[in-house]
Amino acid sequence: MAIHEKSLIDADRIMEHDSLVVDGVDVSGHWNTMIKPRYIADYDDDFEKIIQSYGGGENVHRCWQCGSCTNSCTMYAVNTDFNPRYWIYLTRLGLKDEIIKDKDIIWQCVSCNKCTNICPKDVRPEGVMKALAHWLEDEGHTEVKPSHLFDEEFWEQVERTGRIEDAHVIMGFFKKTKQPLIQEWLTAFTTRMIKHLPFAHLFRMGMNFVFTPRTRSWGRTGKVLREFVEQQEAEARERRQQARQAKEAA
Amino acid sequence: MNPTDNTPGNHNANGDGATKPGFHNTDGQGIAGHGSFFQETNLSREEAVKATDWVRKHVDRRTVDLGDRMDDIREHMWELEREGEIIVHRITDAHKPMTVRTLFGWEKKIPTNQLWHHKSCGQCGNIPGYPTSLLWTMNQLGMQPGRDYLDETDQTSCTAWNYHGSGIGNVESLAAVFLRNFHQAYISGKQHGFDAGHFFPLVHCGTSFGNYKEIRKYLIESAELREKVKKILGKLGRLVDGKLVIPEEIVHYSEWVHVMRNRIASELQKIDVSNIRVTAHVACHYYKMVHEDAVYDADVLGGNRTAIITSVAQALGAQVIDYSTWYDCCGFGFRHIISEREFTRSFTMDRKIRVAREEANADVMLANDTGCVTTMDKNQWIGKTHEQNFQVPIMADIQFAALACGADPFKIVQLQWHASPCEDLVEKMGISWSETKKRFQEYLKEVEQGNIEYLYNPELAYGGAQ
Amino acid sequence: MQGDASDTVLVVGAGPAGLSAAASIAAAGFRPVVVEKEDVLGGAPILSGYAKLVPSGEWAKDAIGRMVARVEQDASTTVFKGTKVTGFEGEPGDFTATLSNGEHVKAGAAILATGFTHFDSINKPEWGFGTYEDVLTTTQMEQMVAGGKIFCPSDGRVPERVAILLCVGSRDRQIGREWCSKICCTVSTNLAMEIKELSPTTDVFIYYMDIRTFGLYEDKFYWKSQEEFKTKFVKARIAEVTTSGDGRLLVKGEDTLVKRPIVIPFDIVVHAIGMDPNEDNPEISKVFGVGLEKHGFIDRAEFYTSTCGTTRRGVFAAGSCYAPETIDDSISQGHAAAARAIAELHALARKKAG
Amino acid sequence: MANYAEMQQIFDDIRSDFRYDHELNGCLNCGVCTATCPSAHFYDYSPREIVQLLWTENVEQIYDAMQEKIWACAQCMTCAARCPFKNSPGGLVAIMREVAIARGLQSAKDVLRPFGRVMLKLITTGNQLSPDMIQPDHFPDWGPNIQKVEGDLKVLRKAIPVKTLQTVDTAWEVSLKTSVEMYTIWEMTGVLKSLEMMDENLFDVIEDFIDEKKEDYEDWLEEQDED
Repeated sequence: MAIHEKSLIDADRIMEHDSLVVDGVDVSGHWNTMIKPRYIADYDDDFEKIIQSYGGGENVHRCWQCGSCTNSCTMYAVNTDFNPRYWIYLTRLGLKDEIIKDKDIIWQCVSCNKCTNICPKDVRPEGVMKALAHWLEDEGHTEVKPSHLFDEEFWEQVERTGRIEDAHVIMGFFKKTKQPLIQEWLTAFTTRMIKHLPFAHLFRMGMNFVFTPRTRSWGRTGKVLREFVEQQEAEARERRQQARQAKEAA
Repeated sequence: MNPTDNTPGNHNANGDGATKPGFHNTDGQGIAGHGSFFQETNLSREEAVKATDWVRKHVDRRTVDLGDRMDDIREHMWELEREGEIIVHRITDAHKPMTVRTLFGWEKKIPTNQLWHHKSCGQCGNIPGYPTSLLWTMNQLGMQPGRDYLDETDQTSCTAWNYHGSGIGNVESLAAVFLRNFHQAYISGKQHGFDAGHFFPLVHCGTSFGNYKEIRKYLIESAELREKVKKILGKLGRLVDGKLVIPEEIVHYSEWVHVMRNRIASELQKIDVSNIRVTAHVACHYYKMVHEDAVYDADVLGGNRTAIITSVAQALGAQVIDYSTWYDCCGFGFRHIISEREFTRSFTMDRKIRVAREEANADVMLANDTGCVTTMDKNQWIGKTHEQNFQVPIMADIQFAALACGADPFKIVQLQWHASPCEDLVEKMGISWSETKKRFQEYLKEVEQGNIEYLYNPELAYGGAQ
Repeated sequence: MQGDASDTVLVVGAGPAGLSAAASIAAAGFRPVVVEKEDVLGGAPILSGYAKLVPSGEWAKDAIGRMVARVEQDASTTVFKGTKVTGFEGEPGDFTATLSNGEHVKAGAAILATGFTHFDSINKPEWGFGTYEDVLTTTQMEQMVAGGKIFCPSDGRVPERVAILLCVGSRDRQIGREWCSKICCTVSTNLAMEIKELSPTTDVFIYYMDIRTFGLYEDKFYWKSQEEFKTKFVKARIAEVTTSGDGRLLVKGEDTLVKRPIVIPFDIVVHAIGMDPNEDNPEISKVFGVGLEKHGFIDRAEFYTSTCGTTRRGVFAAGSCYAPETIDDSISQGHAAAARAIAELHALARKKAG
Repeated sequence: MANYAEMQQIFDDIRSDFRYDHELNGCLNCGVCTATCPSAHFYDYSPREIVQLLWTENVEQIYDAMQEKIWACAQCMTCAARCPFKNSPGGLVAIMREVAIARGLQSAKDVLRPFGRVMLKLITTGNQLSPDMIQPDHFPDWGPNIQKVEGDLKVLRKAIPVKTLQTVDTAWEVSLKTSVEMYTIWEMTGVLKSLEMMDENLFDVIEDFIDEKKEDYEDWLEEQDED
């Protein structure tokens, strides 16, 4: 007799040995099935502090669950699983497992900031989404996706030259993702561009591709920016470390 | 009783062993007095208990005003009787009633004599030691079969297991079955040379108890329902003067055990059980369905939880240990125990057996309902297939009481039908499992020859005393 | 026989409402006779040892103490302590009250400021009060705050976590309490801050169905406790409190936002107890001939043109004898009732004068 | 899938039950019911949700819940004892189950098929779990220790010192007259009709059994007259 209400049980909560004999009794399959309970047995009191240590998460403790953020959310309109109010609540109580379940959608925040605009208590939900995404990344819960590599390539170019060059970004992205540099769609795209763009424009694009201009007086700006970002990250790591140690000490 | 760390309300009642494991940040401070007089002191545990006693003294018992606020269905019942609508099967002096208090402080009469055993359909097929222990205890107390109690074949299950499991059946069918069974109890005396009403029903099953109370409430509230079932009862010839017979009280066997606990302990007890750690599981359908009717006693668990089971275990001198899932259901679930056992076994292991084992280190879990005993007893073994090898002997309160009073673990308490490790408990009580088992196996040969010993035989009961 | 009916007002009860009524009556040149059943004046805030009051933040014994002193030091006021009114006869303008000490008082009007009774948590046994020593009521917790130290009564340890359960004895048909007690949300948020102030390592959680910190209490209490004192609010009504093997308390509820059952360990559980009708109300109703509304509080005859009225003419009421009420509103009502009583005496005098 | 009108009909059936108003007074979403619900600890099932669906008269989701969720309820009634509104979510589920059967919902048929043995026993004998039902091959999960003394079931039952319990195919001995009275109750209250709706095969078996017993009873009555 299989479980009738199986759709009401998460698959990962079902324990079952396909074939099992115990004390001489064959209890294979559903005869030995057991279910892990789904109740929440504790809070992680320090999790909120960890998220607050990320840029954007500072005001998460102010939330009173009015739901304005979710109601106004651009993403929620297309995917009702995208629920900033809910994740903020989980953050406050430290229900990490629940947050991790949504790791594949939290990063979908489009940063339209409607939530932050509407929030009556200045929680800045958009920032919390960012903080959560970063935390998930730091803890290794999110796999490195092509979009990450794209961001990386984009940032590296900005750092070097203070600007981006589309063709370089695409080429760099292809290299990082081990894609062929010549792709059918790109060839078609380029051919058509050549056909329709004025010559002067094309010439400038070509020159830029070959010589890669930098933003005027960019100088050490990129390096300084990188140092700043690294310093920020180190400080955040330090704060998190302290939060963890405090927890262990307790 | 011996107070233990985990006995509710008894946390710090004794000096030795009162230190509980696992406390953090302890700085050894107690409380002196209350109000702005809270001070840091270095009180001993006993002194601290005395100082915090004000909590209990300051609060009025629940009986103060809740009773007035809530509607007592029994009052409506008396009204209906006055109006000539129904006949109330009364508990008279002949039933030697004892008075107990219920959740809202109302009084409830528990008949102790002239009882009509209303058996449980799960119990009898599955854990027969439950009714046998009850009958045995009654005999030991000098009650005479056929005069002081009756066990008839003219009764059916309350059919509520099926209803709660499947939804097949309805309020009318449940009501008709209730009234039919209780009418039989009412008139049963006649066949034995007594008046109508001589025997009062004693309900063995928790679900029957809860179901009957709920149905009684519907019957009293709804004239339409009364009209409908009257037709059925009329056809069955089960009306008295054209009226429905409704009992004054619905009485559960464990309430009888509760009121008889001191007599059982003082007159019958033979075995010291002060070394036995007992956990109590009270059936949901005993104290959660129509909960205003469950027995609460200020002297048992401070009157904060139903007294049933705990009171008899304490009267026998056993240690009653509190555990975190005291209020939880057993996991029976009606249809689940038959056709969705994955749930039943998972629940009972996680919320009952594991907790009784790990938290309370219980020697036995006592229950007062068929379903609960079955669920917790039969579903332990399978736990070992998923590293949950927790085991605790499970039985009914009356089985435990009978054991303490020297009843044979096999012949009377019928522990051979239990799957949980009852051997361990019996041995701890100083009874040799193997020897009594050997004796029982010899008795089985006698049984094959037709030499059967009876606690009770209905044929002998006809015509009055045995 | 004491008093002159034409300028005397009987005030029953000397809590915030009664004390303010007496003060107003005296200030207007009339004579209040205050009858208090307890041996001390001040009512619940003093008798139950409240800590700091909402919204002033003043200690109860200082704030209410001033009110007591104002009444006790007034020459025109008569005070009976440890005394009850056992009989009340006559007409508006000419009542005679019999006191439990055998004295008789003539008064032209009476004000009932008889207050409320704290809900007795023992009536909610599944929430562990009376079973576990670390389950307390808000009044007990206030007393602990007043004592200056937060610790578990069972063994004195500093709690890591405290849970405050709202709606204990309020909004609960199971125990015949269908009303909202109005003050518990604010009191609890205030208490959460006091706990954190005294014990910074303690985290406070409030389990709620709704938060009703009405008016200006919103930011001063609710927001402040959340934003500055890091109180956590969980939307759940707790079902049961038990103890785990290591002696900590377990609260069982459903986190209705996560939609899952929860079983969370705590060191102290505080019941935010509600306000019951005064347990003496049946007696008060009989003695004064005033009606009670369906829950047992003093009934109002009419809301709009008979402020502070009861169902008997000449008998007024103020404060939490009507319904759960805050201290400051009780004080205002005391003054209002005094105004009503004095106006009544004036009207009768004018009528007499023709 | 039912159309809207059918779903509305089902909801009307539910709310016209005379218990409905007693068992649903209102709901503040406090969660006490789900907190104490054994099923909610294992299934994605919530009595609060059931009450909310009924309270908001969401007929589509009520219908949806009747396909599966209502069968998860363990009917322990803890919810009813705890609800501050004095609702009875478990009682509402019972009404919904009755309606699911009355309307012959496929879900009900599917759920109850494995429960048929208990129903068969109940309807025909007036008691439910008989000793011969507890066979090892039906309960391997109860382990090898299901019984601590080996022996013939009949003999073991005979060794129970109460005469009425020495039965094998019933939990206790039920008199013929009692059985026949019970059949009358089943007939008059529509129980047999709902059984027929749920499981025709089971119904046929039961009907034959009942007819036989009735004949036995008639014969017995005649014998009594002759004596």
